[in-house]
Amino acid sequence: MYLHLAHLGVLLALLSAVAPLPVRHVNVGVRLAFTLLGLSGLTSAYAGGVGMLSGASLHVVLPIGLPWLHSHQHLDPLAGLFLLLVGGVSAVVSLYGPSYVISSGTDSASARALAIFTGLFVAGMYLVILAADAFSFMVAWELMSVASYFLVAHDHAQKKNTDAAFLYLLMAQAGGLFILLGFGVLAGIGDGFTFSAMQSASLAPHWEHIAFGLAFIGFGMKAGIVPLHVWLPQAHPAAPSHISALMSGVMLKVAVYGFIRFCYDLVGTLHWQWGMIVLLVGCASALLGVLYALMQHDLKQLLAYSSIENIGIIFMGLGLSFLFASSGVPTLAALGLLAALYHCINHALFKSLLFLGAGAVIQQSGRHDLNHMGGLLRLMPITGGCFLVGCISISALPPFNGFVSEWLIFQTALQGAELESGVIKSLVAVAAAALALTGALVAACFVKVFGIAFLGKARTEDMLRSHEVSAGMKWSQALLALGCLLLGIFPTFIVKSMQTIPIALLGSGLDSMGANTWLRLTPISIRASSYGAPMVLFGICIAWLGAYILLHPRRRKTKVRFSPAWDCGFGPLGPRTQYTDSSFSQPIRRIFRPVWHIDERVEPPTPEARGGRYILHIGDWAWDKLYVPLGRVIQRSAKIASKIQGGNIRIYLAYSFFTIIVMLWIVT
Amino acid sequence: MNAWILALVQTTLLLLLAPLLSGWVKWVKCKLQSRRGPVPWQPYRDLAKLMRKEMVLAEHASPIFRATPYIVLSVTALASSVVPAFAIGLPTAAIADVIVMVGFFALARFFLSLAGMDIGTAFGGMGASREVTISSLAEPAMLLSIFTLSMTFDSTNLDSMVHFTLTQPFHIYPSFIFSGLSLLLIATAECGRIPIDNPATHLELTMMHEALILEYSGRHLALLELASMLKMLIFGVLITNLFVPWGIALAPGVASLAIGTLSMLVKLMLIGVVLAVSESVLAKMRLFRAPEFLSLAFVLSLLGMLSHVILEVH
Amino acid sequence: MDIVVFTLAEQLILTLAALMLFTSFLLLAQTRLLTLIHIFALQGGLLCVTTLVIAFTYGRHHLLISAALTLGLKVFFIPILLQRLVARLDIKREVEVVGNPTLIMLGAAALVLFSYYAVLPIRELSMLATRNTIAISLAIILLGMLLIISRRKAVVQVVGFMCMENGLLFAAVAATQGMPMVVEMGVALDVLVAAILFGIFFFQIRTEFGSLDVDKLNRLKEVD
Amino acid sequence: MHNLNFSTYSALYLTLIIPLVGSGVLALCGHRRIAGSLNLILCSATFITSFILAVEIFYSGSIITPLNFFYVDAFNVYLVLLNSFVGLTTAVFSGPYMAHEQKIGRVKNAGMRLYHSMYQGFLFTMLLALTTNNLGILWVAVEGATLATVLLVSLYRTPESIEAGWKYFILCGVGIAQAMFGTTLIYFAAVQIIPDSSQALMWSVLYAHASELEPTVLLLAFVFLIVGYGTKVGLVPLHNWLPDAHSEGPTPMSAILSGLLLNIALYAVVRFKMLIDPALGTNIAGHIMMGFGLLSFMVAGLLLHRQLDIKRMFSYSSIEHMGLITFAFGIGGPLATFGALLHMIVHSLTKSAIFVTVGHAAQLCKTQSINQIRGLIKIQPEIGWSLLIGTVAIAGLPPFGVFTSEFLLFSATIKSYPWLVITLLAGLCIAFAGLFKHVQPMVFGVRSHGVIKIKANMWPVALHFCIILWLGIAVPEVLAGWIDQATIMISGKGVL
Repeated sequence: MYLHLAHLGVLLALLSAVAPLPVRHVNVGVRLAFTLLGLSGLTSAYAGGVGMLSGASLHVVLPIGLPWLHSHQHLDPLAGLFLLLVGGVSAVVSLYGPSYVISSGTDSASARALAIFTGLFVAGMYLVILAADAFSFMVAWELMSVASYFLVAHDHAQKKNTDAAFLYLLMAQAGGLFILLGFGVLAGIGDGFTFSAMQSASLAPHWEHIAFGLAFIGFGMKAGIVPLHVWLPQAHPAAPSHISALMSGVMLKVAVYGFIRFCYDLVGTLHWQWGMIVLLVGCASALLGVLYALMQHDLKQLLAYSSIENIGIIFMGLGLSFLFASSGVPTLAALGLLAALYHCINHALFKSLLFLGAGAVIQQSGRHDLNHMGGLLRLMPITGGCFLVGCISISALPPFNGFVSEWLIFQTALQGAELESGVIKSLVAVAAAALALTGALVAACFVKVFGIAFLGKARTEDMLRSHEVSAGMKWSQALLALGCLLLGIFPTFIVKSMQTIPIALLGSGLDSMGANTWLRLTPISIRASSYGAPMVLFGICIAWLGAYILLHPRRRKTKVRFSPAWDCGFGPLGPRTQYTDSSFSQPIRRIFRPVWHIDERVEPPTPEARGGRYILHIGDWAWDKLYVPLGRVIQRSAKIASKIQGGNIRIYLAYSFFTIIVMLWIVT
Repeated sequence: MNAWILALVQTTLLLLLAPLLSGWVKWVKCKLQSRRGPVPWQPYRDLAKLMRKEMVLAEHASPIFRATPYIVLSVTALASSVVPAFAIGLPTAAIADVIVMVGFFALARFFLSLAGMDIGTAFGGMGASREVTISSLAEPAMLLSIFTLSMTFDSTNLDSMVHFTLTQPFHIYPSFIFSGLSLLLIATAECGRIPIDNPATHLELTMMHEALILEYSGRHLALLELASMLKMLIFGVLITNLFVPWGIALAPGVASLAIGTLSMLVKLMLIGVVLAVSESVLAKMRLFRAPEFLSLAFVLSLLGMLSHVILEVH
Repeated sequence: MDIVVFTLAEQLILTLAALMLFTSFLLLAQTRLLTLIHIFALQGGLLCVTTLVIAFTYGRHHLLISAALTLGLKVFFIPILLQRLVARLDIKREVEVVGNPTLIMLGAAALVLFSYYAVLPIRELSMLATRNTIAISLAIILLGMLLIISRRKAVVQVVGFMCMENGLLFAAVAATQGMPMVVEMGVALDVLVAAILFGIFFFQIRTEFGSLDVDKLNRLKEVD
Repeated sequence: MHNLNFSTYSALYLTLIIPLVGSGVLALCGHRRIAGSLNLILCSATFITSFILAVEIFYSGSIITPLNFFYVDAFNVYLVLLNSFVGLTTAVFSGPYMAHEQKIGRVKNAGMRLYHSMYQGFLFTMLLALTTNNLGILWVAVEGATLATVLLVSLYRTPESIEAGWKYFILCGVGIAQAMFGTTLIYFAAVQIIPDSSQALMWSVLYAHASELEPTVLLLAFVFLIVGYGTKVGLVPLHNWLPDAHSEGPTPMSAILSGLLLNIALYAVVRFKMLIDPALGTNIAGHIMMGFGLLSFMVAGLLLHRQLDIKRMFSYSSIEHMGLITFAFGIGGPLATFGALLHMIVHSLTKSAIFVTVGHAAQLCKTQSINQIRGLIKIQPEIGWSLLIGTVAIAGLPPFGVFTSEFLLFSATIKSYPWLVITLLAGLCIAFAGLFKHVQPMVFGVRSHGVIKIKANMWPVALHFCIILWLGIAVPEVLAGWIDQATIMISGKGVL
């Protein structure tokens, strides 16, 4: 029943793409499109939630698609969870969208195009999750890519955006072809393109490794793991903010969904080598993602790099789950999978919250660069508050949701002792240490972002004219912030309701979950480890209240005096004496120097810049060492190939002449 | 129900004991340097004085600046309720395991750094930047040492860790020695003691923790001072009870509690002496030599883990 | 190997084939345009005679029509058209220096050998005495291509193209006693239209490029 | 010529006679204003008759006229329908386009007359090539198509167009001559076993006796045929004339050249492959085609990167797609053949739509060079968006039909030659990068100043895109059944 509900959601999303066309007045059209999008989000979220909780797997065959391969659709717990995630976030974004699009003053034609492609983009994501055969999966996958390409190239006035869009679509296409090959390998042997045929096909081990390799590159390119991540930090900032919230928060998760579906469901047997590769690549993505995020001064680019980091964490959880599954400990494999899925939900929530907040800030102040921001908390209190909640959650600090998923991944890693080979055990331990380093660096990064953007004095006048955003934007951020808090406080409820997924995929859930009350999350056993999330919040409130009441008598007696901040007697401190973005990250830049491609120089003083200029550019090694040479190779081979078109007719005739001679010689 | 009361008593007792420990360390350090240092209970007087003094705030301090002292103290108090100081088996122990404790300290540090940057002066920014850098270098080493311990204890809950060493026969584990040393180095870094940061000085270029609470005054400063003292106490208790838990009360009887308290006081005094000696021997390092100090801690914990995997697992 | 005794007709066909091959060689060596056109006309004539001989010996009466067509087109119409064009564009005097004559001759000989080698498997099949003529016709086609490739003048390229058509017709006639009538007519029609188009192109190239040198036609290229 | 019983095969004969007569009529009144609409009427008439013919074939299977002069079966009837449909939509675009060219003086009256008569003549030769049963006539028709378009390529009398015309004429002439020699060899082999020499070149007769023909002669013949007709298909290294011819002629001509003529030449090659496969037993012919196909696919993909002229770029994209289709026919399995046939349809539809849009864009910005065309979406949104959607479609991105056929081709290649898939993957990515690198700055970006909107009728392009989108999402049952009949004929067994 609710599979049809999910299809209704898809239909509504497609309707929201088509609806604004006939409407003459732009604002009405945009509002109509976003309300339809919101409705589609709610229906799909509901259908996904019920699908996940029920634990059953529904299947239906639609008459569209190839004549002999009609498009199969399914809804099982895994698909249900991701449908819930996509639907929920798109519903919240549709609350944020209208006021953002209208007040950012886009002209009618591009506003209509924006609404069309947003609808197609969301519909594409739903269809990817619902698809149950290779063909409809690929059609939906690339519909999602193409629609988001148009969104990234939305304001195509600047060349930077169109270049980003081009790189994005090129890598999405390459990734899509890898995935197609992965499905081809599975279908080739199982000679059936439906997922059920692929599941039943038993592949030879080396074919399984090839299929895994192809799928890992394909889905990894779309998820943005390290060597294949270069498109992400350019594409997400180029798109309008509510779209980059959707792309970063949800589209990357659809790629993770595809990877989980491919490895757990379609291939079936998991090898420990896969676990090691995924774990190590996850570690690399997490570490490099956060280190690069620390060095960015463009707010949205920073958030994009931090998406890479979170995807790395998710892949670490999956890697651990692979390791445990291959060494025959399904309960711990289930724990790893649950930790990764939990982090998917958390990242979807706090990353879209941060992007929406960034969108509000950029729209009001018109500035992308952190060095131009400052003191926004006073001018935009609610956005600031929600942004703070987002920063705390992403830095994995206790009362909020980021901490729970990171804690679960630590618990999975700590159970590494169950693995038999010592080498893997020590590597898992080092990976856990890397995760801790990443967590701390993320906290550093988001202290920097919040401290420079929202606290301190305003660094440019544009900040002073920004004021609080409209109701719709405020409510959507508040909803997401509340979601982050609730997911942080009631982890037991969430983990218990997600149990159906590992049961469906791995055959076993967490056995110790049912024992204790909702007060404590004890994934392995009561004795092993426990995290009483609600009691933590309750304890902090009690202690805060106690301290407050204890000091109350003092408060009445001594009044509070305001005076300028301590300036060592040099005189009034202007906003320029504050720590800027690059100075905040300077210690870490010095310590981890080889990670980046730094060119830092000071230009001698010139008439207009009397004090000289300090120029810092942070390059990405992957881009310089991998992609630029690749581009050069193609250009050179194109130059060689173009020699064939020399222009002289006699040479052309000579080609034809020698072809016939060679062919004759071959044949006889 | 009386277990909850016992937990509350333990927390308040630790709150009261914290200033005494830092006073004791300062007193021992002065004795070593043959100076007539202040009496050990001098911090109590300072806190009382601060409580009474008038509070001065910066002009455009945001609500975060005013809320941070309360948040930092409440989080540290919650952490202290979780640590098994005098007895194990308290209900509060189930709230958090070691990783959540690390999370509490990270939350406190997060807000403190934000408060530092809120004023918009260079000191706050510098303090925040250095604090966050040092802590991010310390965290992997701390976690790896906890990882090594949990491989043997097969749990990360402090109660079950302590219970394990008490019930098992005495056994010298090389991995414990390495991770113990590593935890000591990390504790000095986290609490901002001498080799990394000098708590006594307000010299602009060297202070880290002090730079963050530079703008605080009156009761806010009192709260923050109490919180940092409590944090040092928690680290002291954590290290002693993890490696030398004998004497801690297993069952909540009056006699065992008394022995537990007494043994806790003795152990704290001893670790105070160790800290004082190390502070007077070592000098404060330049900021960019701190990474070497912390990578030493990381190497120690790594050795601990490897020795556990290679030597101790059959 | 014993000399195979041929009937008179077969002897005639074989000698005509040899002569046609010789004319192709002459074309390759010739530098002056007018004589080139005359040799081409000679080759057309030889082809027409061969068709007539085959028509009479094997009683293929529809071949008579194609012989007439060849005579009309290849011997009279096209050579005269080319001569008038050469005269009007007054390029009579131009002498085109052929690349390296000895190299081209050696290449031509090698080509003949190669085409004989390529067509070898077919020889056993056909019982007809004239089965070797396929090798000769393939050689004439390849020599025609070699002529187009090695010379720079547009007129010479046209002659090379027409020489290839001669090779085709010779193959059709000698190897299989002529193709069905409709096909012959079609081929002849195409050759006629091609000749007319050549004339039109000559004027266009002349007016635009100033000379009929084919190497000047190299604006459309990617090598920049 | 006893009774050809005109009534039963009226659809077939009408389809051929209308364009023939049309070309004659238009030769007289081509320069007048009504020529464009007359051309349109003739094309729609041809389309109607070919539609009737298609329906006939669909129900009654293949038909052979008495004296088996014409032979129409499932394989060539859908190409006939495609031919006349694309001819119709291009005629809709050609009328106003050529009127505009005449108004700005690029083409004089004589040129207009030549253009319109040759337009119909070209359609006639292509339809003749498709429907004829006699392989000789097939050669004559393809040669006729070349001759018809040579003068059109050099219509504008610019040095480049004359050079393009000359190269097109010489290269295709030489190539076609080799094809003639191949046909002669086929005829030589056929005469050995088929007593009645007038039937020896009839394809249906040859197909019946295919297994008895002499393999060595056939293989030699196939070599000449693949090189001959390969020149017309534009397979690398014989492709040099294609980019020049397609970019210099008037745009409706390049649309038809790129869309249809390449298909016809490939249709001829496949006809001969159907004769040779049973005789040879092994798949040598397939391997040769796969070799040529892959070479053209890779080289054309690389050449896309260095283009400066928009029409040249899309002609290289035609070479690339033709290489892909040849590769698919080379593999020969049912899945690959079905994919190849579907790809022929979708490629013709997309490419002709793109060329129509490019024609409008070139008229709008008065230049064909990629660097001077900027901000099309801002200037005239319908041209800008259709060019972008066209490029997305031709690049093989899913919602459109090209992806469906590439998906089939991929799955077929994985089954038979798995390691070849890597080259396909690399080729697709390189071609994709090349195409988008040029089109994207043209479509996006700030509008170049001083460009005024032109009256552009984009309905044919929209119609083409709807069909491709429909084929991309759900291949209709009727068409699938149709192509499956053709697949059974070509590769032995069907897919459904």
